[in-house]
Amino acid sequence: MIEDHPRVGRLQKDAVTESIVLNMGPQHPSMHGVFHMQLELSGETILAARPVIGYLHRGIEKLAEHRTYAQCMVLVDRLDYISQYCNEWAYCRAIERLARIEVPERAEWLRTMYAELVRVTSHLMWFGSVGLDLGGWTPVIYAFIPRERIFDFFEATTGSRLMPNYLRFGGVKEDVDPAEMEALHAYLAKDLIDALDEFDGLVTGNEIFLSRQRGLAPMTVDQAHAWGVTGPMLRACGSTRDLRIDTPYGVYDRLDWESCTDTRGDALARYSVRMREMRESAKMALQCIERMPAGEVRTKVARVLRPPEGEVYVRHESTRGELGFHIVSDGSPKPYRFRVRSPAFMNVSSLPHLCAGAKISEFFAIFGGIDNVMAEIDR
Amino acid sequence: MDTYANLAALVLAGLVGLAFVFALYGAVKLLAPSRPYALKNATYECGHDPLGEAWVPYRLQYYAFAIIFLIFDIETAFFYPIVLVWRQIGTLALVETLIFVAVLLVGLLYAWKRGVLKWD
Amino acid sequence: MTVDLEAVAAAHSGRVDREGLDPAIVVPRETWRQLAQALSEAGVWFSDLTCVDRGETVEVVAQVCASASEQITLKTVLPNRDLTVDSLWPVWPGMDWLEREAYDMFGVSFVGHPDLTRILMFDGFEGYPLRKSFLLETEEKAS
Amino acid sequence: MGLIENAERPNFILTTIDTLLRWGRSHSLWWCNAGSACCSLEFAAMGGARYDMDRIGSGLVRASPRQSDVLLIPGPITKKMAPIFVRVYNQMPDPKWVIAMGSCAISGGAFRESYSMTRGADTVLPVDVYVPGCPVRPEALFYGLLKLRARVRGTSNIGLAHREPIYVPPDLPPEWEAEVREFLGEHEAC
Amino acid sequence: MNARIFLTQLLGALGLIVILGFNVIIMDWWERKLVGHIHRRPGPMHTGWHGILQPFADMLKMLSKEDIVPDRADRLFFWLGPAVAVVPAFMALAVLPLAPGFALADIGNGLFFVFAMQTIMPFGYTLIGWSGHNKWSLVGALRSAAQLISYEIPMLIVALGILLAAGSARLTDIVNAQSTVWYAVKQPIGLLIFFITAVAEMNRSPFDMPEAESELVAGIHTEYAGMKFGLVMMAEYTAMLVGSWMIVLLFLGGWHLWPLPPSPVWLVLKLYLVQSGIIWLRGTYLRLRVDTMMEMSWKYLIPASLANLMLVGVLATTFKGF
Repeated sequence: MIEDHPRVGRLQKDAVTESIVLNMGPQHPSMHGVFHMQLELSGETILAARPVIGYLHRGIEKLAEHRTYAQCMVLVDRLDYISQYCNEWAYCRAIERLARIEVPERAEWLRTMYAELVRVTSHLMWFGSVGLDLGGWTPVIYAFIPRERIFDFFEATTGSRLMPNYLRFGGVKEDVDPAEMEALHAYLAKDLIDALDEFDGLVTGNEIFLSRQRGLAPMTVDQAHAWGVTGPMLRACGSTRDLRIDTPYGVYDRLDWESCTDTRGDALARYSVRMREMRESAKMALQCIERMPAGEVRTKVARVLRPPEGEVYVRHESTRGELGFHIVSDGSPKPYRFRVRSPAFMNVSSLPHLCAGAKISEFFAIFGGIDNVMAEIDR
Repeated sequence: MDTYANLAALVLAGLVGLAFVFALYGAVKLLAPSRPYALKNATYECGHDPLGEAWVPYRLQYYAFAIIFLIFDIETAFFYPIVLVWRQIGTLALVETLIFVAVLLVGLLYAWKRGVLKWD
Repeated sequence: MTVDLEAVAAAHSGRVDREGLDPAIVVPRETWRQLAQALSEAGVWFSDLTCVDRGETVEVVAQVCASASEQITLKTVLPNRDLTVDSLWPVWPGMDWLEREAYDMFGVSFVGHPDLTRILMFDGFEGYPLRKSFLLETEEKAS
Repeated sequence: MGLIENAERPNFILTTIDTLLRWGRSHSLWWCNAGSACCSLEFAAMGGARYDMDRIGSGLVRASPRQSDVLLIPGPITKKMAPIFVRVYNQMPDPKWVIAMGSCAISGGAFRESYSMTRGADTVLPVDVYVPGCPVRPEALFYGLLKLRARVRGTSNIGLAHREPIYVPPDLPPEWEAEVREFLGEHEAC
Repeated sequence: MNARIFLTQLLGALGLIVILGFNVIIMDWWERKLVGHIHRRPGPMHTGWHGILQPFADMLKMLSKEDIVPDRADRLFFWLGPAVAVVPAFMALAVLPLAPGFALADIGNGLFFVFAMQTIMPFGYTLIGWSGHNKWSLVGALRSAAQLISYEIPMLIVALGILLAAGSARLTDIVNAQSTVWYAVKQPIGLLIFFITAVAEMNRSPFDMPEAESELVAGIHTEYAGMKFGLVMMAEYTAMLVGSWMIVLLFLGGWHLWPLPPSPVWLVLKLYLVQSGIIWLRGTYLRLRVDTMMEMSWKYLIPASLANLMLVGVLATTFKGF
C-alpha cells in the first residue's frame, strides 16, 4: 500500500487516521427487524463487529409456562413469523412424542405439504430482502407476487395469511377444500416455475450481483459445526446434514426429492442453495397434492392435554435450520419448561466472524445470506 | 469572440439560481412550523447516542485519489489544443498524443501496481 | 459413528439415565468440560444448551449430536446457592451466545466465558426472568 | 416561526394557504419504518404489487426519520426498544404522526403480561391511528392510512402552536424517563 | 441598450427556472409511474388524473415541513450545501441550446463550460454529506466525491473525441455537424462510455453510492429534513436533465432527425427517451460495490476512452466523412 512507501510511509505514521465506531442500529432500512450491530470502521473496511440483540425479546418461554399446551400454539406461531407451519409442526411432534399421540396418514401428508409451501414463501421473502440489501427495488416487489398467491391458498384453507394456528396435537384442524388444492396445483406446476425462472434472469444472471457475491465470507464445514450453524448455510459449505433425510418424519421418505447442497461455502453458494430449495419444495408440494390419500385428519385428544411427566427434545428442519423444541412436563396441563432452540440465533452468532475485514457494502451481502428473523432470535 | 453579454448571462444565471434557492428557504421559513428542542436536534444514529466524533481524520488513503484525479484532469486540459488542430496535422498528431498518453499511462500503471487505486 | 454412552459416562464419573424418551449422560459439575472435550474429539458437534430450574437445583442441559441422526443429552445438576459451571466455549465456540443467554435468563455463571453479559434483556434489568422465583406482574398482583 | 401556526385569527389568505398545504401533506405521507416484527411483513406486502400504497402517494419508505412524516410501529415495543422509538420519533420534523400497527403495538397483545414488554405504543409515544389485528391485514393498514389522510386533510393548523395539547404518557416507565422527560421539558415553554 | 440586453437575459434566466421546475415535476411523476409499471403496480393514481398532481403535493409537503439543523452540524455549510449542488447544475442549463443558437448564452466553448459545472458538483455533495456531522453522511460524502471525480475523466476524454470530429466547442456547431449522420453512429464506443459515465455523474441506479438507502441509511442527506432534502432531489433531477441533454446533443444529433425537418420537438422527445432509459436502469440493476465501481473507472473506462480518442483521431485523418 502507499503507506509502506519510504517517503509517504513516514507521513502516514505521523498523521494518525482514526477509525469511527458506527451504530448500525435497530432502526435501519436493511436490518431485518430490530437487529443492532456496532461496527468499527477504518475507511469502509470493518475492523470489528459486535451484534446486539434482544430488542424483540417478548419472553415467550416465560409466558409459555403460564399457558396450557394448546394455548402455547399461539406463541409458537409468533416465534418465526415467516415459516409458521414449521414451528407448529415441530411443536406438535414434540408433544405427540411426549404424550404418545398417533397421527393419521392424511394429516402427515397435509403437514408436509404446508411445511414445504411455507418454505417457498419464506425463501421468497429472503430473496426479496437480498435484492433490497444489494440496492435493487424490483426483486422485493416481484418476490411478493407468487407469495401473495400462496397466501391466498393459506387464507382459503386455514383462515389466516400469516398466523394460521392450523395444526393440532394428533393432526390438523380440518380437511382442505379440493377445489383450492386443484387451483394451487395448477399454479405451482406452471406459474411459480415461470416466476422463479424470471427471478433467476433478474438477479442470478446479473453480473453486478455475481461480482458482489462470489467468494464472499467463505465458511468451511467444521467452522459451521463449531459455530452451531445449521440449515441452508451449513449445506452451502458442503455438508449433507438435512433432518428431513437424517431423522425422517412426515412423508419425506415417500416423496422423491433431493436435498440441495453446494461446496463453495460463500455467499453465492448460500444463495444458490436457497434458490434450488424453492424449486424442490414446490416439487414436493405438487407430489403431496397428487398422492394425498383420503381419510380423517385428526385423532381424538383430550380437551385439556396432560402429558405424562418427562422430557423431550425434538429436532425439526425449519427453513433456517435445526429448530429444536425441548419441553419438560410435570404432568400438569402447563409446560414446566418450554425451550426453543432457534436456528437463526446460532446462524447470526457466526456473523462477527464472517464479516471481519469485509467492507460495508459486503457486510449487507453477507447479512442478507444469513436470512435471520429477529422474532425467533430474541424469542 | 464572445460578447461580454453572453458571459454576463452565465453569471446572471448563477445569481438567479442562488436567488431561487434562497427564495425556497424563505418560503420554508414562512410556511413550515418550527419547534426545535435538544432531542430533536441531536444527530441521528439509528436511534442511539452517536459514539464518538464524526469529523475525524478519516482515511488518509483517499487523499491519493485526489492527487491522481488532478494529474488526469490536467492531462485532458493538455489534449484540447491537439484535438482542435488534429485534422490539419494528420498522423503527426497521433504520434504526439501516443507519446503523451504513454507517459501518463506509465503513471497510471505505477499507481495501479502500488495499490493506490484500491478503495477500501 | 455411535458413541458408547456407558464407557463415556463411566470415564467421567457420571451415569446414563435411560428411563426418559432419550438417553442422557448425567455428570457432576467438575467433569462437565472434560466430558464435552472427550465427545468433541470423538467428532460430536453441539446443538443446544439450556437450563431447567427444578426449585432448589438448576439443571444445565446440553443437546449434542453424535451423528446426523443420533441425539445425546448431557446434564449436570447445580445447587441453587452456587450456580457456577465450566464454560464449554473453549470446546465449541458456538456456545458463546447460548451461555450468555443461560446467564441472562437463569443466573448460571460460566467460568472461562470471554464476555459473560446480558444478551436479551436491557442492561439495567435486575433478576433472572426464567427462574421459578421470578414472578410476572399478574402473579404478583394475584399472590 | 410558521405563519399559519402562529396566527391568532384565521383570515381568507391563511385559510387558503392552510388548505393547500394540508392537501399537499395528505397526498404525500412518507413512512419511517422502524420495522420490528410480524406486522412489518404485512406492511411490506402493502408496498408490493397487489396493494401498492404508492397509489395514494405514500409509497416512499424513507430510512432516515428526518425525511418522513408517519412513524409506523409494526410490532411490540419492548422495554429495550422503547428509548430508540422515543428518539426516532423526536428526530422527525414537525408535522408528524404515529400509526400503532397490530395488537402488540396497541396494548401489548399476546405478550401483554410479559416482563420485557411495554403495554402498547401509547405508553411511550402520542399515537394517532390504532390499527387492530394480529397480524394486521394489508387492507386494514391501508384503511388506517386513509383514515390518517382524512385527518391530516381535515384538521386546520391555524393557531396550532397556541393550543397543541402537551402529550404526557400515563405511566412513565423509569428506565428511560430522562429521555422522555427531556422531550416533554422543552414543550412546556411553548 | 445594456438595460434591454440585461432584461432579456433576466427573462431567459427565469425561463430556465421554468424549464428546471417543469423537468423536476415531469420527472418526479414519470419516474414513480415508470418504476411502478416495471413493478407491475399502478404507481400514484389518486392525486389528480393518474397522479399527475403528485409532484405538486410532494413539493407543498416539503415546503411545509420543519427545517431541522442539527446542533453539532456546521451551520453555514449545512445551509449552503444544497445551493452548491443545485446552482452549478442550473448554470449548466444556461449553455445547452434547445434550437439552433437558442440558448441563454451560446458561448464559444459551451462544451467545456458544462464540464466545468460538473466538476463543481462533487463540492456540493461533499459539503452536504460532511456538514451534517453524521457518520453515515460522512461515508456517503467521501464515496460521492470519489465517484464523481473518477467518472469525470473518461467523460471529458470521450467529449474530446466529439470535439475532434466537430472541430468547434460551440454546442450548436456540434449539433449542426450531425445533421445527417449522428455521432452515435460514427463513435459507438464513445456513446457507450459517455452513457455509463453520465449515469455515474447523476448518481443514478447502478452507481447510486452516495444515497445508498440500504447501506448508509439515507446516504449524504441523512440529516436533511423538509425542503433541503427537496433541494437535493431537485439537484439530482437537474443533473439528470443536464446529463441526458448532453447525451442527446453530443451523440443523438439534438434537433436533427435526418429525413424530417429539424425542430426542438425531436430534441425533447429524445431527451425524455434517454431519461426513461436511465429510470429503466433503476428498475433492473442492483447497486455496484464501491471498490468495483472505482476500479471500473480507473482501470477500464479511462484506458478505453483514451483508445476511443486515438481511434477517432485516426479515422478523422484518413477518411473525409468523419
